[in-house]
Amino acid sequence: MRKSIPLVAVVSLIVLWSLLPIYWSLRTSLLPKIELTTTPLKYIPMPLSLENYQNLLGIGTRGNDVWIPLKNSLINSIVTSTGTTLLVLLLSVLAGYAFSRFAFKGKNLLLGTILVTIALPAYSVMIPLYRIIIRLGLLDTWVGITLIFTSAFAPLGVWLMKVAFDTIPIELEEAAMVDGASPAKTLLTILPLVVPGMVAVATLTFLSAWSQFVIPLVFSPQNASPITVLITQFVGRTSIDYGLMSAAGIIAIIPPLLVVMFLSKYLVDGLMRGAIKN
Amino acid sequence: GNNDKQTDSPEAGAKKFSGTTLNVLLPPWYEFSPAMLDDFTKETGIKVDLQIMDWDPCLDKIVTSNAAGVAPADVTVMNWDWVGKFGAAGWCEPLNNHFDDDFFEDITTRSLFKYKDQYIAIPIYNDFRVTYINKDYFKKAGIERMPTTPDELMQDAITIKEKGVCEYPLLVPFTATGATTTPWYLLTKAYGGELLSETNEPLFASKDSAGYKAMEFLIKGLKDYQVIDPASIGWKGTDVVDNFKAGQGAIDIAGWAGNVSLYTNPKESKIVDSVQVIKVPGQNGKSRTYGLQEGLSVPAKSKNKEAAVEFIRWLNTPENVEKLFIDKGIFPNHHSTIVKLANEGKLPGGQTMVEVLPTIESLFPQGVPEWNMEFETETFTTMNQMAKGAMTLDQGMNHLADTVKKLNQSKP
Amino acid sequence: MAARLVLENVNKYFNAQNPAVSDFNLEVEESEFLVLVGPSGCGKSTILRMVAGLETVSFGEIFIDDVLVNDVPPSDRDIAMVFQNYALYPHMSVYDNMAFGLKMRRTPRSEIDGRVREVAKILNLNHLLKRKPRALSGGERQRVALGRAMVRHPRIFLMDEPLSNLDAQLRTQTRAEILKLHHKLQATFLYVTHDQVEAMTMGTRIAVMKEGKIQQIGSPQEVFERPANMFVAGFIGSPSMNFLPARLRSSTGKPVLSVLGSELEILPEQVLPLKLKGNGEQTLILGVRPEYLYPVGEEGGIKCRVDVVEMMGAEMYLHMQVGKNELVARVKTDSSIKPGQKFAVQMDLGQIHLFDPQSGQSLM
Amino acid sequence: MAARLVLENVNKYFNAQNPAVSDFNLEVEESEFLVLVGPSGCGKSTILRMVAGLETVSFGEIFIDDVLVNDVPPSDRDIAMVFQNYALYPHMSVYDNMAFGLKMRRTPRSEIDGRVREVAKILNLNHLLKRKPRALSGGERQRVALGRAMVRHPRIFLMDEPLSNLDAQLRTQTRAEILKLHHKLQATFLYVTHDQVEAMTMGTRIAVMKEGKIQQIGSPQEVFERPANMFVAGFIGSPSMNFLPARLRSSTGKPVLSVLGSELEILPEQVLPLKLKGNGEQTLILGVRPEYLYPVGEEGGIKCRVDVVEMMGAEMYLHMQVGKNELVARVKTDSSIKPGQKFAVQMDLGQIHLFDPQSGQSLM
Amino acid sequence: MKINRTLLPYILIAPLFILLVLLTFYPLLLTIFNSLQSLNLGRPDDIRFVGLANYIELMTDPAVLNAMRNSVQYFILSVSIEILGGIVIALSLRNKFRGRAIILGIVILPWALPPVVNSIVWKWIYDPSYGLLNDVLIKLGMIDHFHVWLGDPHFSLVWVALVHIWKMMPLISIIMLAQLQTIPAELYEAARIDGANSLQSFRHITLPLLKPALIIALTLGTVSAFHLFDEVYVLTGTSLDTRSIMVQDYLIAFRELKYSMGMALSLIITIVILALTWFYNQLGKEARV
Ligand SMILES: Nc1ncnc2c1ncn2[C@@H]1O[C@H](COP(=O)(O)OP(=O)(O)OP(=O)(O)O)[C@@H](O)[C@H]1O
Ligand SMILES: Nc1ncnc2c1ncn2[C@@H]1O[C@H](COP(=O)(O)OP(=O)(O)OP(=O)(O)O)[C@@H](O)[C@H]1O
Ligand SMILES: [Mg+2]
Ligand SMILES: [Mg+2]
Repeated sequence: MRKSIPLVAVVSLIVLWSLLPIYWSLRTSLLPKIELTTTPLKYIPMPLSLENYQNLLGIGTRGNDVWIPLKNSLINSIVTSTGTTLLVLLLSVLAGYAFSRFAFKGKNLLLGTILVTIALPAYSVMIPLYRIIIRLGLLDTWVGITLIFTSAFAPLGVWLMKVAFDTIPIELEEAAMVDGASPAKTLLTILPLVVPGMVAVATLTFLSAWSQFVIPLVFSPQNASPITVLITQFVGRTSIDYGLMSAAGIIAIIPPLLVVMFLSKYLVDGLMRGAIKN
Repeated sequence: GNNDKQTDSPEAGAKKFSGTTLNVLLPPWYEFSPAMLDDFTKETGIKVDLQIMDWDPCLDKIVTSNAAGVAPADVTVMNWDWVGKFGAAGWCEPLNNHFDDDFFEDITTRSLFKYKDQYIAIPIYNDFRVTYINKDYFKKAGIERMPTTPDELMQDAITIKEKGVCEYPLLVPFTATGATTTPWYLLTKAYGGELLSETNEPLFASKDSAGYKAMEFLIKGLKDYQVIDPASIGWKGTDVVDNFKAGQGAIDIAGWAGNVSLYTNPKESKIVDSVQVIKVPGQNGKSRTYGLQEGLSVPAKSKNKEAAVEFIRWLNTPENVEKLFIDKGIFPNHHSTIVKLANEGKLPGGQTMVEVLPTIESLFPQGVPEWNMEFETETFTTMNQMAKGAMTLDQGMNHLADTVKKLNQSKP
Repeated sequence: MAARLVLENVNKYFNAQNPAVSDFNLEVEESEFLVLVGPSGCGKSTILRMVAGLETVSFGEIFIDDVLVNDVPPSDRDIAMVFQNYALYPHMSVYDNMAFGLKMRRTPRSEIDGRVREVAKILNLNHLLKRKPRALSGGERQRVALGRAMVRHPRIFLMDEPLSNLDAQLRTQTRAEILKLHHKLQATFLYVTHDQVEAMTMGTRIAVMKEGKIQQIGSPQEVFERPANMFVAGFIGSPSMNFLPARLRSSTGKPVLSVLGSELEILPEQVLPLKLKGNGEQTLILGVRPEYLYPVGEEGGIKCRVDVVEMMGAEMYLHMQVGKNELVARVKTDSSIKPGQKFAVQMDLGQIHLFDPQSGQSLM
Repeated sequence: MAARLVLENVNKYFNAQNPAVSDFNLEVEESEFLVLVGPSGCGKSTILRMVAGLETVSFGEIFIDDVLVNDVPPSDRDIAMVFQNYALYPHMSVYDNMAFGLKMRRTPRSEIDGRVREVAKILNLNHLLKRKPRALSGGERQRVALGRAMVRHPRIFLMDEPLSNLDAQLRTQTRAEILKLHHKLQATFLYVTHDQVEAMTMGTRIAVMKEGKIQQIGSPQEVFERPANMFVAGFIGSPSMNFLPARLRSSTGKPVLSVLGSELEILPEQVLPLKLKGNGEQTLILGVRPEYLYPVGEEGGIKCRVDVVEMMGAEMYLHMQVGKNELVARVKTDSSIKPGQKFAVQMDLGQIHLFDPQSGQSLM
Repeated sequence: MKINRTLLPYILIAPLFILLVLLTFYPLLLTIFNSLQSLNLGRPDDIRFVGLANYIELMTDPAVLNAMRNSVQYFILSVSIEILGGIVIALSLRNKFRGRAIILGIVILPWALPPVVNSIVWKWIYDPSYGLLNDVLIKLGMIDHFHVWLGDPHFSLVWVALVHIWKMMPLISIIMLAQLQTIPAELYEAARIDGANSLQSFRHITLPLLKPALIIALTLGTVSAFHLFDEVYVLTGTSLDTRSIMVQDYLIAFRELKYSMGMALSLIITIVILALTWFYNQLGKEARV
């Protein structure tokens, strides 16, 4: 209990650090445009203006102009991010397990090759990749963008899963094998133990996919274009609609926030350890 | 579902293009209303798929696609300063064959998109610069007469500052982004000179050149007279607009012509009643300005060139040109339309705009150098350095001159 | 249902220098209950793990029912195993831990439930079925580990010290249950223990190991009564057998052992199997278990001084000093015996062992 | 250096219904070696963990040297502990595992080295010092866990079944080393074991627990000879004490026990302490240890039939049937006794126990 | 035990590997090949094989060297702060307390913010006239006049780095947190008995067992620092003081259209990152768990 005072302080600091910029953005989205450039600064959005949100949600002066593309791009973002997350989870659990638990020829080379791709800048493969995606007929499709994201994020996932499997005592798998579990069943049996690792992979992947900009910009410019790309379109030639962009940004972080809050329960409920008492 | 609608259409063209979908890639300020596009579909049977992207991404997309040998869209935006590069790369369909001479005749700014005798784009946005002033501040500082030369303008700014009317009267951006170059380019013209010679040699190196004086104007304004906000080091073009409309400055020296409507919109602006548009003050009172035209081009790899041409043609009908101006503030290129609008008093800024229009020049009368994009990047980066004090005026100008020389060497 | 298990020349090297198991030969007959004993680190668990297929065999061959299984994965060997460190699934309840092996084998649900509950009852786990292993005491965990094996009906059971964390009562009870299971299923058991009682009462045969090698295999009574060498003699039985230097003379026809100054006449039959070098004197090691030493008052035996008295309840261990040698005797509790006391000790001459002082091999 | 440890009314609730420990009172004197025994799951580890400060005390108070330590963190209690599940640091070598506690206390390097090597030698770990725990056998791990405590010189040692995975020889040897350590440091020991021998030989006192409560505390011999109730009587001693229904009559002045049809005359002194209800007949439970049952040929005692014979080497356990009751006798090995045989059994009347059939409390 | 069933591991890796071959390795090979040519997107017909000429030219280009220097500064700044902050965050969130899931969600939020929005958020913080930072610092009396944070030639890089750190820290924290969960509580118990205080437990138990995650976090921090683009480009454009190596690469490949040169530079960046991460792994091997 005595420890909780510094802990509360640190946690508050962390929350402040994470939240303050976002709060500021929320403030920006809730102020009438003209109030953004008045001094003294308004720390609280008064007068409150819901105009940006009304416009975004199709109940404002701009009708459905913004709402329809917003809705579509949100759907695109959700579909591609979720798809990527599931695919990355699948691939990285399988490969991570293989790299952690099996001895096989070329293992280090294979692992090295896969991990090296983490260091590649997106630009370095963009143009050849563009040709490939077009040849596959996947340009501007959910499948195309999901596959590209997957190829970009799975290597990190593999690494995280390998490390997660490495920390599980081998005895548990041994027990499963002796009990007659097939390799697939064995993997399934210990899977609950790597849930924190999987949640980390899922969170990382979902959020990375969610905030991608350059790749979807080039590879899914329109039909499959995500919210990140849409937001840039609120930039005008002579003025940037900061309020609208901020509001869209706030809306854009709601789905990932929900995902993270849902997943975080599993991230912190480690099964390997009991609670540490103070 | 599409076919049903199109059979309803009485137009002849509907048959030829029926079922065609036209991809159009444009920056946000061209976000045509669905109703307008529906009209086009009704007329021609062509369905328009409009992709809107911010300016930089737009360029990235166009470059990536073209480099990959794929059309980024069937119609794309084209900037005046990409002409050299895109023309050389052969990424654009020459449009001469698709439009007759009469068509070009009416477009005053057509030559900006000419590459080796071929029109590789049709102008759409006739962007040029004017000067906006906040006449209340001028009045408060006791200045009655509007400035007509750059030096007068500077003097007025100093007076306004000294009188305590406004801390930083002169608004210019100094970030390392595109908009930063505009005031220098414009002032170079205003000082009666050019940036580059016929052979693309730098003309701004010597201290008495227009280019040098223009830069001196800006840097001294910032450093010596302190009439420019030091914050402008972080300003982009839009920040200048935002500050001006918030009443945070007295002079928007290189303002978009289209901003009149913005500055006079009470929902956006605090200076509705005090803003005034004037011609860009020029040496000896001779105002000059240059156009930053945007056009529409058809990528060479497009598979729907006919339909694309049809779309461009449709946008250039007099009704639509006028409509684009009224709805979206896209300043027309068509001489006939400008005259018509001026006559009907629909041109904001009224008389001034009409007077300015004939003075619009090309920044590079000799044609846009192929390396213009590099030069522009180097220019705004250097201006940003000078503004921050990381380079002196002379160092900066010499560096820019050297850059041009180097670029000339490397690109035969 | 049972299987014959054969290990032929099995070796296991974890590192190049010291094999954990070397040249290990063992035949476990169908339905046999073979107990593996040996000091800590001698390779017992390693043997079990190799039989289970969890550890590769460095050299040698393992056969189950005459099929070479070196490359058969554990899941296909039809064995159940109790791990020394339990290896419970931390995320599963006790019930699920126990049911797991049956589920893997697609046993019908109702049967799983029946068997798990039955075994849980036997092991006194029924009130814990819903708990996670984390919330169990050490002994409870061990019982779950045991239960996980006991619900299954495999051809071979491998058990690695399955009762080490249980108290005496529970251990006796569970021992009986394991034997019952063995009787019922007639499966083959390979059972590691360090508990004398378990080893003696459960095994049809005992294999005594040392440093990765087998020292002796035989029925419990055989190993106890006729240890092959000093190591086995010392290892089996607690307290350990007493070893004393002795000289054997048989010149007069009657063999006489001289031990610590006493002369003991032994029966000629006892030295009959001895390959005596010549018929002169011979140096030997005499072994006698603490149970077969009796204090006999002041005189008439080996004279000792009581050093330490360990009270064990109904009996006690006397640690006695004879010159530089120590002798331990296990006797009924007699509160009159005190440390420091001196008296003579006799040994049951029918229960002595003679060993070669060099090789340590039994001479009988 | 030693400390007095007092637990006052200590309770531990993991869940609201069943306390793991309840109303636990214990005083461990300075330099005492107190052994805690009890069936699996009775709360022994929980007690140790509360004393160590690893588990919060639900109610009650723990004092070390009269200082209330309920809220003192473990690192400030100056204790060393051997965990039942070892809790070795997987990333440290054996050496580092053992040295860690000393390092944390800023012991000079050379001293650390000396102590670690000394203890490693005692525990036969010296060849393993560079290994990681993962590469150790079960018993080796346990010895490392023990060594980690033994290198330290704290005021209190807590040991939770520290020898359970060792073979008999090593156990005897290590037991002696722990006692030596106790003697040398004069620290206070709280020692959990399920091993009869350890409990009897090591403890200055034994505390017998059941379901979180203390049943009896006393010297080993006391607990063995005068168990407070049937539970203690049955728990201490292996094989377990035999319990038989009996009737006591003392009308004639001479108390007579009738057990299973036999009439046994006992000394009046034995029933003197009994609070006999009236002087009529009384139903009792008679307890007698297997060691005090003797087969006496065909007649002259309780008539039994041998059911099972367990050979233990030098002795054997006879499981016998008397009507519906079972009797176990522990006798010297006699190969003539076979299952199915019938004979009479006598008991040492000086070694019987009488219990109240309702409360189970000893009546003596 | 390592199972040596020959085919299974390959089967497990195959799906991922096929995907990578198609979408990463094959394009990468083309890129490597292109980097040895003189491909200029503006003049697609003029392609020659030039060997390492692009690489050599890049290594001597002052603009590239300047950008590389900036990127190294970003790298040092952000990796050190991210790792430290990540550990602090992970440690403070490892224990149960009420509302932890919500706080975890909040902590991760910055990373969910689309890059464009992120830079807008910070524009309104750094803004010289209407920014939060100036206002707060003035109110706290820590500065006496408004600063142009992003216009300062010496410190603008730090401010940009801060934005990047803000966005990256959640990722690092999550990785650490996931690893922390796998450390058995009993080890801490043993350490406390052994007399270790919190700091010593951290040093001797947490840190060594956190190492795999630490290496991943270091690697990711390094990769993202060298890949830094959006924050720089949106906040300060191409300014020399903050221009990162990726911005330089972008300018070369997509503005000057010197494609081969751009690809060569992106490969150089890759190699630098790989060299650093190789170094981390060597460090990590010293004391493998
Ligand atoms: N974390 C926990 N949560 C719930 N119940 C627990 C927990 N830990 C222990 N218990 C229960 O508390 C009781 C006492 O446990 P403890 O570990 O003290 O037993 P023990 O006497 O050490 O037994 P053993 O000899 O088997 O180790 C047991 O019934 C056990 O199931
Ligand atoms: N993974 C390993 N790497 C290296 N050596 C090992 C490994 N596992 C075990 N050993 C060594 O092999 C020997 C035999 O170990 P094993 O576990 O079979 O012993 P054991 O007979 O089961 O002992 P115990 O009774 O202590 O459990 C020991 O000396 C041990 O240190
Ligand atoms: Mg073992
Ligand atoms: Mg316990």
